[in-house]
Amino acid sequence: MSHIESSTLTWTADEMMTVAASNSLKDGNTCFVGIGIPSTAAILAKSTHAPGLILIYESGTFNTNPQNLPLSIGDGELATKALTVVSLPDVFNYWLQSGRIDIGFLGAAQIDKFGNINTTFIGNTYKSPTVRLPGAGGAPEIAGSCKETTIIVRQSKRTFLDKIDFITSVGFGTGPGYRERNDLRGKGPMRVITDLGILEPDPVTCELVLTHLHPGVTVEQAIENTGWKLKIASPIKVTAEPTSEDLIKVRKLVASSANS
Amino acid sequence: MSHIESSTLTWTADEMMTVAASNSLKDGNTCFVGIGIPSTAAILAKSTHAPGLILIYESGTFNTNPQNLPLSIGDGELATKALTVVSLPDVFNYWLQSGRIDIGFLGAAQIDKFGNINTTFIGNTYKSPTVRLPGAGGAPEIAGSCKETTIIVRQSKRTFLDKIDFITSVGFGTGPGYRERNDLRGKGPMRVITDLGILEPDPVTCELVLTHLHPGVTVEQAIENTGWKLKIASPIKVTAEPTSEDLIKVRKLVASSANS
Amino acid sequence: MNKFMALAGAIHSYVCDGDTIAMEGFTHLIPFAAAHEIIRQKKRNLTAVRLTPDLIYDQMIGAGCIKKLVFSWGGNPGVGSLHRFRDATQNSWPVALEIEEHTHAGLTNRYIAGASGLPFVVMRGYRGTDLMNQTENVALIQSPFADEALTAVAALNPDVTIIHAQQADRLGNVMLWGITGIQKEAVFAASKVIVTVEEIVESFEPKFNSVVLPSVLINAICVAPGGASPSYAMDYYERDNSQYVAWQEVGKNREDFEKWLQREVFAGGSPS
Amino acid sequence: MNKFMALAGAIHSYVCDGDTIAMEGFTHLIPFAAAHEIIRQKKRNLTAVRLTPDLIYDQMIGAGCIKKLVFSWGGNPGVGSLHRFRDATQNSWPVALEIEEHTHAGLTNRYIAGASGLPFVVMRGYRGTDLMNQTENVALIQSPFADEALTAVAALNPDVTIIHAQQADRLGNVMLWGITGIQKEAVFAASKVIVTVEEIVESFEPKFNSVVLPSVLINAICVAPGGASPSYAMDYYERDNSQYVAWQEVGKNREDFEKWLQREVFAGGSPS
Repeated sequence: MSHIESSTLTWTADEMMTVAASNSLKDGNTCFVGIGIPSTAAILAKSTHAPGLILIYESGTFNTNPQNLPLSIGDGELATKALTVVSLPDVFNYWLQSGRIDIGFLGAAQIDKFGNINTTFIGNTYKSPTVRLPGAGGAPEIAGSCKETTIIVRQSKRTFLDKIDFITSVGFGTGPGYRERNDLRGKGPMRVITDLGILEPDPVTCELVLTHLHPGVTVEQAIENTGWKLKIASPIKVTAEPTSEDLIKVRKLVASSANS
Repeated sequence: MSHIESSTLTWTADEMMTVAASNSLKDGNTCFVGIGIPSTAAILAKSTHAPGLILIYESGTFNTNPQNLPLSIGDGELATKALTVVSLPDVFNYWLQSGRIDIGFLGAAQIDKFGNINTTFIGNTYKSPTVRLPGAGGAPEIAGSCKETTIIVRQSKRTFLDKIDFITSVGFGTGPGYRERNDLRGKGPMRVITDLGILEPDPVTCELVLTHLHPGVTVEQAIENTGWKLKIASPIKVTAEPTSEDLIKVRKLVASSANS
Repeated sequence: MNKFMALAGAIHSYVCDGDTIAMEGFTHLIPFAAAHEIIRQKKRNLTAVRLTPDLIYDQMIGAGCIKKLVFSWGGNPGVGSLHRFRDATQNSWPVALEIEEHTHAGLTNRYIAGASGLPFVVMRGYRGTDLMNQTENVALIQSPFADEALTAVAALNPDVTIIHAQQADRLGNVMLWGITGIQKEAVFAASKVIVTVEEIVESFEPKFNSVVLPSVLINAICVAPGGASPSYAMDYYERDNSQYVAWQEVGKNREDFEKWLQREVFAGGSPS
Repeated sequence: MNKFMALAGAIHSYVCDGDTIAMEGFTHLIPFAAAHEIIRQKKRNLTAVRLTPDLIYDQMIGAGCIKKLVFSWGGNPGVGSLHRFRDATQNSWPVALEIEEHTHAGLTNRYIAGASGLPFVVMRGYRGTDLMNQTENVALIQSPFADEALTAVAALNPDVTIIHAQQADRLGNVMLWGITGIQKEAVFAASKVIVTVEEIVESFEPKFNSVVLPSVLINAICVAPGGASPSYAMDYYERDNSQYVAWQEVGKNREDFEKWLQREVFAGGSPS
C-alpha cells in the first residue's frame, strides 16, 4: 500500500485509518474481513483489546489467527491458522445470509452520501466503461446481511460523489426505508473511516455526517474533499490518537505482508 | 424376516425375490439401497455379476461394501466400509434430485396397478387411521428421481389393490403423462418383484402386467393374489432359478444379520 | 460465559414446555441421554422435529412429552413399528399426538432453509402424492425464468436443537464425524443449541467426514459418555442392535413401557 | 474405462470451442496447468465461469480463448487490477469480451442450483443494486407462504468443470482439502469433469476440511504436479505471492504479455 505522509502527523493516514477501524471492533464480535486495512485492523484488534474477535474470510477460513498480514484472502496461513475451513455455500448461506456475522468491512471506488458503494465501473455506461473495476465480490451481501458494516475509504472529490456511476453495494439507497424495502436485513454502514475522519449516518435521514476529525485535520479539509454538501456534527469529536503500541504492531504487520 | 416355505420350491420366497432383484442390477450402476431384501440383493449382485455396483444408503454412506447384512441404514459397517460418507443435503439434493442414481429399491404396504405406493396409513382417513405406517422416508423422491425403480413386495389381495388408501410415492399415477405433469423425472417402477413373479409396466398404458412367474407358481395363484383384474403377458416367461452359489451367499448374508 | 454444564442444567435452562425442538442424528449419534433427561424433567407440549423418530421419540411420545411430531419416517429401523408412536396416533395415548409428515428430502431442505436464514427453499418433490395436502409447509412455486413449477418447502427454525457429538475442545468447539446426517443444518437453524459429547479433548485430530461446529453456534456442552446408546458413536462404541430388536416387545404394550420408563429413565438408569 | 490420461489428451477430448467451462479453486488449487494447456490448444469462444477470474482467466482472456466471462470479482487479489481483463472489456483486445457479472453469493448459489438439478434456487441478494439490471439470470420471486419476495438465481451447468486437487487414488476417486471453495458444486453441476492432481496415492488419509469426489463424477484425471502454481496446494507447496505481484507488470501492456505467453505457455514452460 502507498503511504501518504502528512507533516502534521507522526503516523500515516493508513495507520490512522487502521487504528480507528481496529477501535471499532468489539471483543467477541464475528467479523467478516477483507484484505488490506481491514485485515491489519482486525489482527491488531485481536492482539490488543479484542482477543476473542472471530475473523472469517470469504475463502471460508473461520476463526483464523494469522500472524502475518495476508496478501490474499486465500493465503495458506489463513487456512492453517483457522479453527475450521468451510465451503463457500456455508460462508455465504449459513454464516452471512443467516445474519450470524456482526460486522463486515467494505471498501469503495465511489461512495455517495447514503453510503452506497460503486466497485464496478467508472464512466457513463456499463457496457463501455472508462475504467472497468473488479466488481462486486462478496460486498453486496456483506453490505446487506452483516449486522453492521464499516466502510474504509480515502476521502476525495473523485471518490465522495453526489451521484455514483453504479450501485454495486447498498448503503441506505435513497434514504429511510430503502433497506427494508429491498430485504437488506443488516443495519448498513454504521461508520465510514477515511484518512481525514469518520462519518456516521444520521439516525433519521440516513445521510452520512462527519462526526470525527483525525488529529490535525480541519473541517475545511473534509469539506474540500467531499463531492456533496457535507454535514458536520456539532460538537465534532477528534479521533483518539493511535497509541505507540498500536503503531508498533501495525508497522510490524504491514512489514510482514508480501505486498509491502 | 419370516420365511414362507413352499413344498414346490427348494428355496424360500424371500430368497427367490432376493435373487431376482439381484439379477436386475447391472455392473457399474449407482444403486440407492434400503434395508432387508434390497440390501441382500445389492450385496449379492456386487459379489457376483456386478462387482462395480455402487451402493448408496440414505444415511449418506457412498460406495459402501458391507460384508454383513445391515440391520439399519446407519449400521457402523456401512460407514467404515464406505468410500466416503456425505451429508443428507448431498444425498438428497446433489446425488438423488440431480438424477445421478441409476436405480432405487422401494417396498410397499399397498400398491395399485399403476405402481403407486402407500406406506403411510391403512384405513379411511389420514387423521384417524386404522393402522399408522412408518410413512414416506426417502421413498417419494427415490420414486421420482432415480432413473428407474424396482419395487419388492409380497403379492396378496390385501396389498395389491385396485385403489390404495394413500399415495405416498408415485408410480405412474393415473397413467400416461402423470409423471411428466408432476415433474417426476425418472422412468418410474420398471419392475415389481413379488413372491410369485415379476410385473412390468405396459409401455403404452403404464399398467403393471405379469411378465414372469417364478418356477412352480401358476398364473391362477398370481390372479388370486391380485386385487385388480391382472393382465398377463403372453407368452409369459419363467424366472430363472436361483443358482446354488446365489442361495449359499444369500443364506450366509441373512444369517449375518442381527435381525435374523 | 461458560458453556460447559451438567446435562440436567442444560435441559432445565434451555428447553421450555411448548418449545419446538429438533434432536437429530441419522441412525448415528442419536442424543438418547438428552432425551431421557427431558423425560425426567417432565417437559410437556413439545413440538418435536426429527427425520426418523426412532426409539428416541417413541420413548418421549410414550412419556407424554410431545404434543406434535414433525417427521418423515416413523419406524423401528430394520425391525418394525414404533408402538408408542402408533398408540398415540391411533388411540391418543398417553396424549393426543398431532403429526406433520414430510419426506426425508423435504425435511432436509426445510432445515437448509432454516440454516440459510430463508423463509423457504425450492426442491423437486411431493408433487403427485397425497402428502402435499397434509401440510401447510409445502407449496408449488412458479419459476420466474421459464414456464415450470418447483416445490417450495417452508423453513424449519427450532427453538432448540440438541445433538450428540464425539468431542468438544476446551474452547467449546465441537467435532463430529462419520454419518453426520442433517446435524449441521439443524444447529444453524436453531435459536439455542445443546450438544452432548463423549469427551472433551485438548485438540481435534483429522477424521474423514468430519464437521467442526464453532463454539459461537452452541449454548451448552454437556459431557455424556455413552449418550448416544443404543445408537452408536463412531470410534467410541457400536450400535446395540439387540436393544432395537428388544424395543419391539418393550414398546408393544403400555404396562411394559411404563415399567421400562421407571426402571431405565426415572430410576436414573443409563440410556436404554 | 480408464480415466487417467495426459492433460493434453483430456483437454483435447473434453473441451470444445464454444463450450461453457468452469475452472474453480478459490485462491487455493487454481488449475493453472489446465488453463495453459487450453491456451496451447487455442480453444476459442469459451464462456468461462469463475468467481474470481484471477490470473488464470486474465491469461486466457489475453490469449483470446474467452468470448464471455461470468464472474463476481475481477481483480488481482491483494495486488490490483487484471489488465488483460480490463483491456478486453475497455478495448476489445484481443477480442471483444462479453461479461455477465454476479456476486460471490449469487454465483455460489447458481452452482448449488446446477449441482442440485434445479433450474434455480432462492437467496437474499442483488436487490437495491444496479447489478440486477445487468443479467437475465436473477429475478424476484414471491413466497407462496407469505407476502414477501426473495431473489431467484438461475442454475449454472457448465459443459466442463476443471479443478485441481491434491490426490487421486488408483480407482479414480479424488480428494482435496483446505480451502475447497465451490469445487464440489462446480463438479456436480457439470456435464464433464477434468481433474488435475498433484499425485496418485494408494489410499487417502484423513484431513481436516476434506472433500472426496467419487470417480463416477469424473471423466478425466491428469497428474500435474505443481498444476496449481502460482496459487497453492495445501501440504504440497505455498502460494507464490511474488508472481501475483509481478503479474501487475507482466499483464500491463500487450507486448510484455505476448512475450510472457510465448515464453511460459507456448514454449511449454511450467505454469507461471
